[in-house]
Amino acid sequence: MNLIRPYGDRRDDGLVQLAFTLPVPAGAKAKEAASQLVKKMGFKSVLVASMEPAGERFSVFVCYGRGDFALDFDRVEAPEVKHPKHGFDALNARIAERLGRPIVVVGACIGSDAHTTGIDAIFNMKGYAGDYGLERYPWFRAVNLGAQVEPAVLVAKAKELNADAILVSQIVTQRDIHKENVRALIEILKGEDLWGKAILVFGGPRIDHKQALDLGFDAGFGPGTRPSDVANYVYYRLCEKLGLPEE
Amino acid sequence: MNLIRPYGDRRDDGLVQLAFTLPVPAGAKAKEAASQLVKKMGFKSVLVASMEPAGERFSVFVCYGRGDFALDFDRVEAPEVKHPKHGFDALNARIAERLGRPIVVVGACIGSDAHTTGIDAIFNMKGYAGDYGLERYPWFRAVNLGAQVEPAVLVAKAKELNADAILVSQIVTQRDIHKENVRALIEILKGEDLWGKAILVFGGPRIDHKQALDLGFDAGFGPGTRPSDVANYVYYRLCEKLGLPEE
Amino acid sequence: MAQLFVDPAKVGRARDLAGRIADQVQARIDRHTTVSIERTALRLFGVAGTGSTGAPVANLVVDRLQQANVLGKGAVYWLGRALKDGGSDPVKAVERLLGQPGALSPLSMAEERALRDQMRREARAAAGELKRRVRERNAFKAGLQVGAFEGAPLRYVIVATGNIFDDIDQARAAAEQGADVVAVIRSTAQSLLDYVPQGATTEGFGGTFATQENFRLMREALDETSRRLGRYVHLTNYSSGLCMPEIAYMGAAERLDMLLNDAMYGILFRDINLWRTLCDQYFSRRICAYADITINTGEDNYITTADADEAAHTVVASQLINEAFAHRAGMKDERIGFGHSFEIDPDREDTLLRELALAMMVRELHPKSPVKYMPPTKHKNGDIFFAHVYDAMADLVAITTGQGIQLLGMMTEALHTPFLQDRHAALKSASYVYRAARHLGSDLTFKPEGIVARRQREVFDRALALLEETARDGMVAAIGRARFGDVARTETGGKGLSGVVQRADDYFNPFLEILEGRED
Amino acid sequence: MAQLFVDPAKVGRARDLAGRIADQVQARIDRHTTVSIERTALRLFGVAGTGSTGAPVANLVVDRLQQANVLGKGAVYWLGRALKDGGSDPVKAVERLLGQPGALSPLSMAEERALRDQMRREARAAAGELKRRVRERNAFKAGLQVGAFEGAPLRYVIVATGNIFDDIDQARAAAEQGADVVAVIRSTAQSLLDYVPQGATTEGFGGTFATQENFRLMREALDETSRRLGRYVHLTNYSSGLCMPEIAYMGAAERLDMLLNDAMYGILFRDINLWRTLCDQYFSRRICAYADITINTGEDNYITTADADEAAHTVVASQLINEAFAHRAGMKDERIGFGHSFEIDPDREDTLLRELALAMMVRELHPKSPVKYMPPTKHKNGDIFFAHVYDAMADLVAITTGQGIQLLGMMTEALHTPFLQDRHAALKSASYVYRAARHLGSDLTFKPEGIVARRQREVFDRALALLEETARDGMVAAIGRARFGDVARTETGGKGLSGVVQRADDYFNPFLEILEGRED
Ligand code: B12
Ligand code: B12
Ligand SMILES: Cc1ncc(COP(=O)(O)O)c(C=O)c1O
Ligand SMILES: Cc1ncc(COP(=O)(O)O)c(C=O)c1O
Repeated sequence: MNLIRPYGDRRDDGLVQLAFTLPVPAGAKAKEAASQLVKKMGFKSVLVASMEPAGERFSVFVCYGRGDFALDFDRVEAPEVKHPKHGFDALNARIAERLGRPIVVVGACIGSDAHTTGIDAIFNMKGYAGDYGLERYPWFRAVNLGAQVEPAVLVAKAKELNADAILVSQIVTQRDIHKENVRALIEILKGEDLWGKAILVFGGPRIDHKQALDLGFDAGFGPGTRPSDVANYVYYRLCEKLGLPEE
Repeated sequence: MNLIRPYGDRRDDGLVQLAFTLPVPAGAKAKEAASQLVKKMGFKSVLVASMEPAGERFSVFVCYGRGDFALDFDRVEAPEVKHPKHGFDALNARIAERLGRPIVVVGACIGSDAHTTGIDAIFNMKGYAGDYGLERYPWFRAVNLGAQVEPAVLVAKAKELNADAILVSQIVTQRDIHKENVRALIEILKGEDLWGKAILVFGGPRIDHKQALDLGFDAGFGPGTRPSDVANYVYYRLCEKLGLPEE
Repeated sequence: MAQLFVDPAKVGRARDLAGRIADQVQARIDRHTTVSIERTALRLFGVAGTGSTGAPVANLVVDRLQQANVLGKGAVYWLGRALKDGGSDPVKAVERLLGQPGALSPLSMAEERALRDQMRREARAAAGELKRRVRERNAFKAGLQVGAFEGAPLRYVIVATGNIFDDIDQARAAAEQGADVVAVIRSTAQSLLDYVPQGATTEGFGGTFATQENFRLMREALDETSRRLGRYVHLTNYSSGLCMPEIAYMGAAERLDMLLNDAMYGILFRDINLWRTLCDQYFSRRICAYADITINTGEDNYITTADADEAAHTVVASQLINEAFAHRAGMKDERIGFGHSFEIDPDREDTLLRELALAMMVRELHPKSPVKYMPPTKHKNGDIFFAHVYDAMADLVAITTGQGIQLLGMMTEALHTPFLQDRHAALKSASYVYRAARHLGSDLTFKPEGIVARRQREVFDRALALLEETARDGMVAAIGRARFGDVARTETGGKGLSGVVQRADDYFNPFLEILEGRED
Repeated sequence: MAQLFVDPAKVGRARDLAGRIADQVQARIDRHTTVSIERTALRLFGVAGTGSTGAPVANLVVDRLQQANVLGKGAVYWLGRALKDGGSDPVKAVERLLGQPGALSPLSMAEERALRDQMRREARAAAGELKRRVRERNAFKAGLQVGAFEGAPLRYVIVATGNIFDDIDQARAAAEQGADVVAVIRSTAQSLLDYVPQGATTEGFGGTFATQENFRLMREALDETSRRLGRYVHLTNYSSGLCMPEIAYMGAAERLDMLLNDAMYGILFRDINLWRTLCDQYFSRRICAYADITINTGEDNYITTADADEAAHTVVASQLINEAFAHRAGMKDERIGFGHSFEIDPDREDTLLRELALAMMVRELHPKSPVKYMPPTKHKNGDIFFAHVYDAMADLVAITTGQGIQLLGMMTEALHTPFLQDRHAALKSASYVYRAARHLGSDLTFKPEGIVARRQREVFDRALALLEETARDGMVAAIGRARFGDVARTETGGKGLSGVVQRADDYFNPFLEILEGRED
């Protein structure tokens, strides 16, 4: 049992900073409303630190409150992608030796999302943060369809290449459009042979492993992912799927 | 009925920004813990926007969450100090005419709190924000005891001068020391004739009217108070206490 | 103010090269039209609304003409011929016309002349009406304060809720807090639609659809707000994409003050066909010139994909090319807002100096133009407190170097389109920094052999080399080699190529004549 | 780097005047001692711990000697006489001594000499031990990195939880995030206690009690952290108040690196008697000089009460006076950290220029000293986002003008003593700004007739006039007229006057002899 609480001034004081906007003009009543709202959120000793008029009909608040929200840290479970990590050459050598064929991956940023930099960071030769992209790996066959790709087009390409893994990027997340997009993808996949066979990988700055699992993917990768993280993951997951014995 | 909710991107979306520290090192588990905590606060669609290691044993989080916290703005009650406001000359003239004697006020910043600027802003000749202080008013007799004044000393002075009003400033509020200080003052006052007679005014940057009322004061004044706000308030409240008919 | 440490002879050379690059391309532009240009011409003639399928009438007409392979003569010509026979529904009229035997054969000389004269008269009337609205806007603006103070960059903020009515609420609030320019960001991927949606819209993603009605509603709200505040609040939107000319026209009609409008952006960042964009940018800029719309170029985007330090010279070179194109479209320097940005990686050293170097150079290379400065975006992450400070440094560079327009950075850039409170913080911070550093730029000088001066010269030399290469091999080749924004494109690739049509010898576009000053 | 636009002759004149002002006062300082000075001398002789009432033994002894009216001879003298007769409890021994008939009459010449020699030997041994610890600290520090990089201000942050163990947690975290100096703020009103509390403490308000044990615990933690990080983390505390000399001594003993120590702060801001503070500052600074402690003066405080623009010259004048006093206490320029601050009202115009003017002037008037720059505090309110940007501007001025130490501003300044996350944001932001503007100061020059230059000259002229007046009428008169910090004080007012004692002709204080270099 390891109870943790927010720590402001002193350990376990439960202090949290909040900021939000209310659609009312600044004034004593607005300030009181802000304070009541923060109390509704379960905070005590609420301080409305600032109330700024944001135009004539809105007010922006900064508040501090003391909340009695505790969590047993020992019982927090955060699924993590876990496997050994090899360098570029070592991984290639391993694939050559244990699989004897290149791993085929197809990737795209789907839907109307036009941000290519994320998926490019994983695929492009030059890579990201000093780490080579998948296209550079001799033992990967990496096909990047770019951005604004319809889910159906991605699936078709994956079928065509008999892909071992499908890599999906989503950057725009306003009103959960990314979830809609990947759900559409999963629906299409379900009707295909690839379903259950291809490894499904989801990535983007507002994605994490847990969320990806919930959405039906095998893994999720968030901000700061390096291509080698993905390369290693796909290799290990593939070995697992193929029932290859642990090394 | 006028339900209001926090407004981030679209009206009533309930979006709130939070920031806090947890006493655990940064990592997937810490991030998950932050997310769970914010959910415990009643938020949905929680985004842990950033997790920064604050040294090796702490992490600082910025989160966004969507809360279904609504408030009927029409039913928010914020007690406000309400009375007409007169200019310097007009107010003096009024006191001369209706009371026929100067109003006596005594003020201090009590306890170990050494911040004088707040109480000085209200009392000093030169005043604050272009507004003259009480010492300048010919029809006020204003005595400022300064800072670090023991509650008993303030009460003694008020008795000596038969003060109409006692003005208390508190700037240091760490662990509610200000509340302890004013409660001590009120306790002492209760045994005195002044109790119920003298107007009790509380001021400071983290004070508001409501809080002052709760603590047993007649009024509370927060950040940005001008001396003339106080002068007018004391005048009107005194008339009320003396049973003078409304003008 | 801003200092330029580059040899003026080199600047002269670079401008010549840029001119040459543009000329090579302009000849081809002048021989083509596009579906969007033709739709725009029709819109001037009042061809508005949508058909039964929801598609805009202008699209229905132009598509029909293209099917019939006669668009090269100009849609207005056919419209004239179709309506001559009576009727007022352009789609039906064109349909009927094309259905007639011999429909495509020319009229008699006299009839041809009469038809064209008639259409020219109508075009003049409509363009005159457009001009009148623009003059009205200019007069309105002349009576109001502009910007925080003389010399302060215009504070430019974005609204992007997807819902025009939320946008209006937020734009008003922003204006009340000091915003000088409101940009309504377009819904994700609108630039790839080959038509302009219709009416007031409430469902965009990452932005709100650019429609004429949305423009009108927002401008109306801002007019009211400007009047109330005594300070003019500008409105801007995006014309890049497959409908550059049409959106420029709608912007002109609804008195927009600015438009994002770049000669290459669509090619590089939206994979729109190269010739399609080049033709469209020309016509759309002619409209901007006519309607006193300030254009904003998009060189800032180059350094959101490429490394900002590495690719700084591409920004400088591209701006000179963009300028050359704008001049060829009749734009005055005063209306060309060159885009650049503070995208430098904050983990590096002396980034403020390197930024000052570039910002001063861009400023001084285009002394009459309202340079538009963009904030850091790429290197931001979810740490909103840090991002806010990072933005403040951009504010400082903007005021110190005298940028004309500053898009204010948002501390939540890496998270979501701006919330009301994000804009509030940005405006408050920028206003403070402008005030605090108001005369900083004129109080200091940089050492001629210092880091700033050397960085400027280094970047300019590389820009010059890029221009030499591009002038030698042509713009198409340079784009093919990913010289700009790290993206390679071909002449025949990209969306919308089929919408590029060779002009017939007797191509008729009275609107273009007016815009090109050829009407008499 | 920093530029000074003031006529050097005026600077020379100002220094002369400051020297004269200090000299007028120093004569009187040299004729007095105080209860705190005497307690300090006793502490060097190992008089530690508390008596049964909880009062420190040093206080009990000194109070008893004062009651007996013999303190003017020096507490160490009486301690020597009391302990000569055997026994080890100083309180009991002094009590017994004073109880003896004829106790106050002098010893024989030989006995006197022997006693003094003996006490001098012990003092030398104890002072030598002190020195050894200081040398050890210096050697430890020499092996580590200091500061972010050569030329970067030391990043100074505050911990103030009231609980030394929370303080240690937070100080460690701060150091791990880049803090170079940790200041443990004292509990509200400790400066008004005429004794130093004892032991590890966990209940302060607005700060943590300064006790020798707290010093030790914190320094131990920071030693460990420094070693781990390979970067030296300095520790500082406050010596101002009624116990200036004692706290300086404890700081020396526990190897503190810096101490807030100002010749006038206690007088002006804590209403401590003028002579009490002047005497105490002298002795405490002698200790700082001996123990290589950098002092920080408190001129920043002047502009938290007075208007920063209006009162800027009082900062400059007071720094010169503080310098003169420090020199008279044997301090080297390298150990005088002059305090000043970025307190200018952000609502005004060109505040960044006005700040640059002052920061450069303070920097250049004391070229060898590690100027300590304080952040905005007074004009902050609860808008933490704005406050964060406001602080970033102070960071920028600090790096650009080469300040030696920078107390980092907290975005929650107007709300509470710093939270862990507040320090995190401040350190991240300052580190970024230092990096971004690392060579900005050396890349630019201000125009000699610009706003910055003119502001400098104007402030200096006013400072000079104030020094002229103060030298003419004396420091006591100037303070009586509220010339510094807007606060008036009299010679006989304030707390602790009764603790000022005239030295007897045969006043004996071997520690002072060592500190003044008179021991042989
Ligand atoms: C650069 C950029 C652009 C460029 C894109 C250029 C390009 N070719 O990609 C331009 C200027 C064109 C652009 C346009 C738009 N953008 Co944009 N853009 C950004 C910006 C500034 C940086 C994104 C970036 O390049 N990051 C660098 C890459 C390397 O990081 P990354 O994407 O996180 O990828 C890493 C990981 O997430 C992971 N990863 C990502 N994908 C994948 C996939 C797999 C399989 C794996 C394993 C890992 C992985 O690995 C990568 C490397 O570590 C962000 C703001 C920000 N600071 O994040 C806004 C941002 C993403 N854009 C945004 C918006 C709204 C738009 C527009 C829709 C605005 C508009 N209406 O015009 C347009 C239209 C684009 C469209 N149709 O989708 C919003 C999205 C808001 C939201 N939450 O929905 C953001 C957050 C800005 C904002 N605050 O409004 N944008
Ligand atoms: C200036 C200042 C000082 C100066 C004080 C000089 C002086 N003579 O007053 C100095 C440097 C000496 C100082 C010292 C300390 N300070 Co101080 N100080 C401040 C600072 C920067 C500004 C306060 C100020 O002058 N405001 C201007 C005045 C005019 O505003 P005001 O007080 O709000 O008053 C207005 C209203 O509130 C109202 N009002 C106030 N009183 C009254 C009374 C009545 C009757 C009425 C009607 C109205 C009214 O009217 C006024 C005019 O509008 C604040 C931070 C901040 N920005 O607020 C910290 C702050 C108040 N200080 C703080 C602390 C902790 C201290 C110390 C205890 C630190 C230490 N351990 O050394 C010391 C010790 C002081 C002590 N023993 O109490 C904390 C308090 C934290 C808390 N919430 O408890 C603050 C918030 C800083 C911080 N974040 O840590 N401080
Ligand atoms: C010149 C230009 N046009 C258009 C856009 C955005 O347009 P779209 O709607 O195509 O994303 C940008 C984006 O920054 C731009 O710089
Ligand atoms: C020189 C100096 N000494 C001491 C202090 C604080 O000491 P105290 O504990 O007296 O509040 C300050 C406060 O800023 C100071 O500047």
